[in-house]
Amino acid sequence: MQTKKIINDGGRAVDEMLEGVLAAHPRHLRAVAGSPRSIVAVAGPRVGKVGLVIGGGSGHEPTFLGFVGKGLADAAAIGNVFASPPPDPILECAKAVSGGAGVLFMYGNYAGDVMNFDMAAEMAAMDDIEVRTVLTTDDIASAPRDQIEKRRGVAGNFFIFKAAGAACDLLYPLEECERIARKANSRTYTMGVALSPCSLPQTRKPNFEIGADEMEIGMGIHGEPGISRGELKTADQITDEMLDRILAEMAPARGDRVAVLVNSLGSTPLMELYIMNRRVSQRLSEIGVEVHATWVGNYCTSLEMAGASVTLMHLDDEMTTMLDHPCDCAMFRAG
Amino acid sequence: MQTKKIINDGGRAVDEMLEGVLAAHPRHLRAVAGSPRSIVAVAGPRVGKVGLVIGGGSGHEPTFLGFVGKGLADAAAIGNVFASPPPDPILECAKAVSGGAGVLFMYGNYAGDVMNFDMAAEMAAMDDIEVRTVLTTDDIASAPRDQIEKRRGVAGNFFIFKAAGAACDLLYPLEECERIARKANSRTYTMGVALSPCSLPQTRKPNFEIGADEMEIGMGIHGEPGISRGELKTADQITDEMLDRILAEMAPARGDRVAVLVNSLGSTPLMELYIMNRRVSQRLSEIGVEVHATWVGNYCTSLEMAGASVTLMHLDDEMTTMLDHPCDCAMFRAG
Amino acid sequence: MIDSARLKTVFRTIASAMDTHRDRLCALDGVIGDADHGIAMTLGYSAARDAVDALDDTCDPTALLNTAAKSFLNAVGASSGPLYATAFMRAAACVKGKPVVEDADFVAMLQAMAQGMVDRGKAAVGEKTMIDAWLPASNAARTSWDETANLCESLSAAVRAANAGMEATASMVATKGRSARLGERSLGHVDPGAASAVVAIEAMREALCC
Amino acid sequence: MIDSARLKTVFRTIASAMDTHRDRLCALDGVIGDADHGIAMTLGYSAARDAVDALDDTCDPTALLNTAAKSFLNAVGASSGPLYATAFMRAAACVKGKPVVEDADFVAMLQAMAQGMVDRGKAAVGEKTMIDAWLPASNAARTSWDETANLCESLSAAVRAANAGMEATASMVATKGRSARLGERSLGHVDPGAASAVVAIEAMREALCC
Ligand SMILES: Nc1ncnc2c1ncn2[C@@H]1O[C@H](COP(=O)(O)OP(=O)(O)O)[C@@H](O)[C@H]1O
Ligand SMILES: Nc1ncnc2c1ncn2[C@@H]1O[C@H](COP(=O)(O)OP(=O)(O)O)[C@@H](O)[C@H]1O
Ligand SMILES: [Mg+2]
Ligand SMILES: [Mg+2]
Ligand SMILES: [Mg+2]
Ligand SMILES: [Mg+2]
Repeated sequence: MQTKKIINDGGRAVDEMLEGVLAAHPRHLRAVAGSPRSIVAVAGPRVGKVGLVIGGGSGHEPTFLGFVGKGLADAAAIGNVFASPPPDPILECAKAVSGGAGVLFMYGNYAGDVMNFDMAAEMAAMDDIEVRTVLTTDDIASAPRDQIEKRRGVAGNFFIFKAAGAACDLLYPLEECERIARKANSRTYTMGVALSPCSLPQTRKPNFEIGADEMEIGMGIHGEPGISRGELKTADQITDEMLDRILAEMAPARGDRVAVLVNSLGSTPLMELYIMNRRVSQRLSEIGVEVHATWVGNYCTSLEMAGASVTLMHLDDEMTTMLDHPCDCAMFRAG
Repeated sequence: MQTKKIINDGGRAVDEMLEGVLAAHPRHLRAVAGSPRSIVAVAGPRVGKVGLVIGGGSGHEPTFLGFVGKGLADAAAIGNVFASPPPDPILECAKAVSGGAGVLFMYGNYAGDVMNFDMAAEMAAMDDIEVRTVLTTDDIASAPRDQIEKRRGVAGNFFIFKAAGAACDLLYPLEECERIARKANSRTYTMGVALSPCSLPQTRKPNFEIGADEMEIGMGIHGEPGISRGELKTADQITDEMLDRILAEMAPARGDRVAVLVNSLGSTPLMELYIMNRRVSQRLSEIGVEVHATWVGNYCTSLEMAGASVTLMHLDDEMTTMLDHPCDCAMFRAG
Repeated sequence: MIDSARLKTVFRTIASAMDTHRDRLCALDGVIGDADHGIAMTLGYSAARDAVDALDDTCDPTALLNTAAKSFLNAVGASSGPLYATAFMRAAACVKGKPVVEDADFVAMLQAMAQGMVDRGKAAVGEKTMIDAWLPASNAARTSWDETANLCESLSAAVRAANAGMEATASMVATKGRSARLGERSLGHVDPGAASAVVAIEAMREALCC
Repeated sequence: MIDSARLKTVFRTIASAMDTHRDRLCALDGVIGDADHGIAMTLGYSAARDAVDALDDTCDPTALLNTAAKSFLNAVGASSGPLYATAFMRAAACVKGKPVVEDADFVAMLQAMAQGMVDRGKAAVGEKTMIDAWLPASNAARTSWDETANLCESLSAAVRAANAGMEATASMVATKGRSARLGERSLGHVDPGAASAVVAIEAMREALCC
């Protein structure tokens, strides 16, 4: 039996989605002529500004394309569902947003993305576009601390892209943008939990099996298995388990400030996310950590997967400025 | 077997959600002292302004409380899941937002809400607060055209509240606010389709049964049965079926303008919504109707139900001004 | 004669009966409504029970019933909240000034309750609501009382009438409440509010006669 | 001797074999990855098939293989895209200037393909990737060719080695690709990329020898 989806043709789902996105957001987004998988901000790129190109597989909406706009990313290269885009649309993004000050590539740390973005970076270099790359690795469940370079990028992308996008918008030079992007990544910590699978539009089969009373801790945003599977716990227990790990790594001091993201993987509703946020806020206030800002909702999804993640960004003055910097994107606004 | 939810205690889910909401949005929302189910905009109410009180059952987030803020609703009274709030929290909202210019009650047309809001209106009158009531009835699937007063209010709430909220924010007198609210309601048309049930936190049982290849057309946002059940169709067929009915009622002329909302009932992801929006935009452009603005996402949900709705608001200059009016709410911004 | 202590027992018995039937009532509501009627009724009656239990036994029936009304309403909202709250307030008004509820008063209270629900919800018999159980039940209690002057006989008559009324809702097309939009599709299904009315009235008889 | 017409047949045969195995490859990827490997491989090979089919039969093998590389990559992205695209480009370079692919060239091409994948993905044998099938397969083809100078013998040897390599991945802990984060939990499961390598190499033999 196939899973239920409101689609036409699984193989055309990504392209039809993009048509629907462009129809909905003509004041924010356009496709590069001849390259429909290269989505550019109408108002983002400008001369002398570092161009920020993000991207990755589809199925994580509003990540990536929803974060394209003035003050955040200048372009997103769009892959098939859960598949890195090939080098061509990435290169077209780079060309479209290059304002002479260099281009920053940012994406989650996955083998496929690394290979495709690296190929695109080499091609861009041949076109005399200087490209720097910053991989996001915020998923603390995906590798131990001493192998941070192996970690995946997940919902924390949102904070990391936001910080880098602000730096680019402030016309910082490429080195500074890169530094801020790396710093943002190093201060961002995510843990997730999955309750039920999603299914790819082409196969319409659940992408993993999970017991009716089980949850998977640390599952990736493509349904990659996590660190352990166990009985479904209460919201407070789940949130505590996430926070225990996040806070152990972040090690905030009393009086430190953080930004909070409680993110749905797809079908977990706001009611559950806010119940989790209640616990996040209780725990942080217990240890004297101040919440500077909180975002709750669907920010980085896995199609219709059930589950949620908690991300904390450890702020300092610079990161606070970057997060507070205004942006106006198709699917997100700040400031 | 219980459905999977990230909650603590089903009976406390709404109150815990509200704690999490207030923790996340301290700059936008506060609860009335002593009345935790009465949520008020920090910046909305002011002297001489008609106070807009919306409300209804929980489980539809971001409707209702997410639309509380400067420029939209001044307060929301929060009921149990899928249950109207009782008169007390509604009355407390009315008192908190009354600035001497009267109070407008707006909510979906459900027997329970009508009884509770009417009782609250009577109590407010005893406190010398003039209350007017406008029910939303945008769900064209819920009763035939000649019984419009029987129709339910669903996702179109978003447009209708937005228009009324703008009128209130512009300091229009109560009669004008009421007129604009009624006009907005009369120009807003919604059709929905459900693919799978949700479950109440207290019972954690699916609230209806539906075949693995079926969809229900016209289902309400509380899982109330719709007008017919049939085989799951393609995105284009589903969208066409909705639009055929909506356009037949709205009867737009060539050159008319509309606002579009493609709304997820909960677990239907953005990819599917945008595929639907592609078809909406194609159909409208075929008949020469201009899309003034489009919103796509989770605006009026039924917990984790799968399904979607399409809403069109038939614009004129006045309605356009009201929709474009800026607002700054906990879970929504415009302008 | 029913004093406030016995009235508390009535609420306790109804609350526990609703608990027992919660999931069945939700399931009935799932078919033609929004699947929460069992929750509303258990919430409402347990709130009422807790609120009246907290009162002193010397408190008069009017105060007790008004307390029940207020606590039921505030716990529930929904449709059942205003309907039952209005019913309890009318029952309270009906025994105003009396230190205890006489058996005859209890029968009058039942009628006042049903009338309160009609006034609040504007439903008539035949619209597939709790009215289809409550109105015939309270009328049957009255008829039986006029013949027998026996409360338990009257309550038994009420239970029979409520059951018959509830069963009759299965062949009605809903025209009030959430299921009114279903039209013909509501046929064949019992109304959840009528079903919970039977539970409530049966529990009254149990509390007062068993 | 393999001219461009026969090379097209090779792509056609692989594409149809991938179609047959699509759901199995997705299921394998679902266990230790993201459940899309069958999709990537069918997309990639059908795009390559369509692109080379659209070329004239007089087009030289290098141009044909470069076309396959580009179309595979652009249809797929993911991990498989760059890996197979690099493999095809190396195969193309390997026969540069030749009007047709001699049997000996085909064996050399297999080795160039495997080396291209290693260069692109930086994986060594034992890291639970498609390399564990491709590298032993291409080496086995070389050894067999040196002994027999028979392409079909060589391809059979490649198929056997690919199968053995694929099976060996079940007892490896992944250290490259998406499943690398699984650690011990990847044990006991065959790598989907190694499984699709077997499908591809078997289809080559079928196209050229059956
Ligand atoms: N106007 C009305 N008059 C009398 N009873 C009504 C009316 N509307 C609804 N009801 C009753 O309320 C019941 C549903 O109650 P409940 O599920 O608690 O409320 P809601 O419909 O708000 O979810 C229906 O089964 C019906 O018996
Ligand atoms: N660095 C690498 N070198 C060689 N093969 C790799 C590498 N990374 C991944 N693979 C192969 O790719 C396969 C997965 O491909 P695919 O599912 O198409 O891509 P993705 O992981 O992007 O979803 C793995 O099973 C593995 O064989
Ligand atoms: Mg993939
Ligand atoms: Mg309800
Ligand atoms: Mg109900
Ligand atoms: Mg994969």
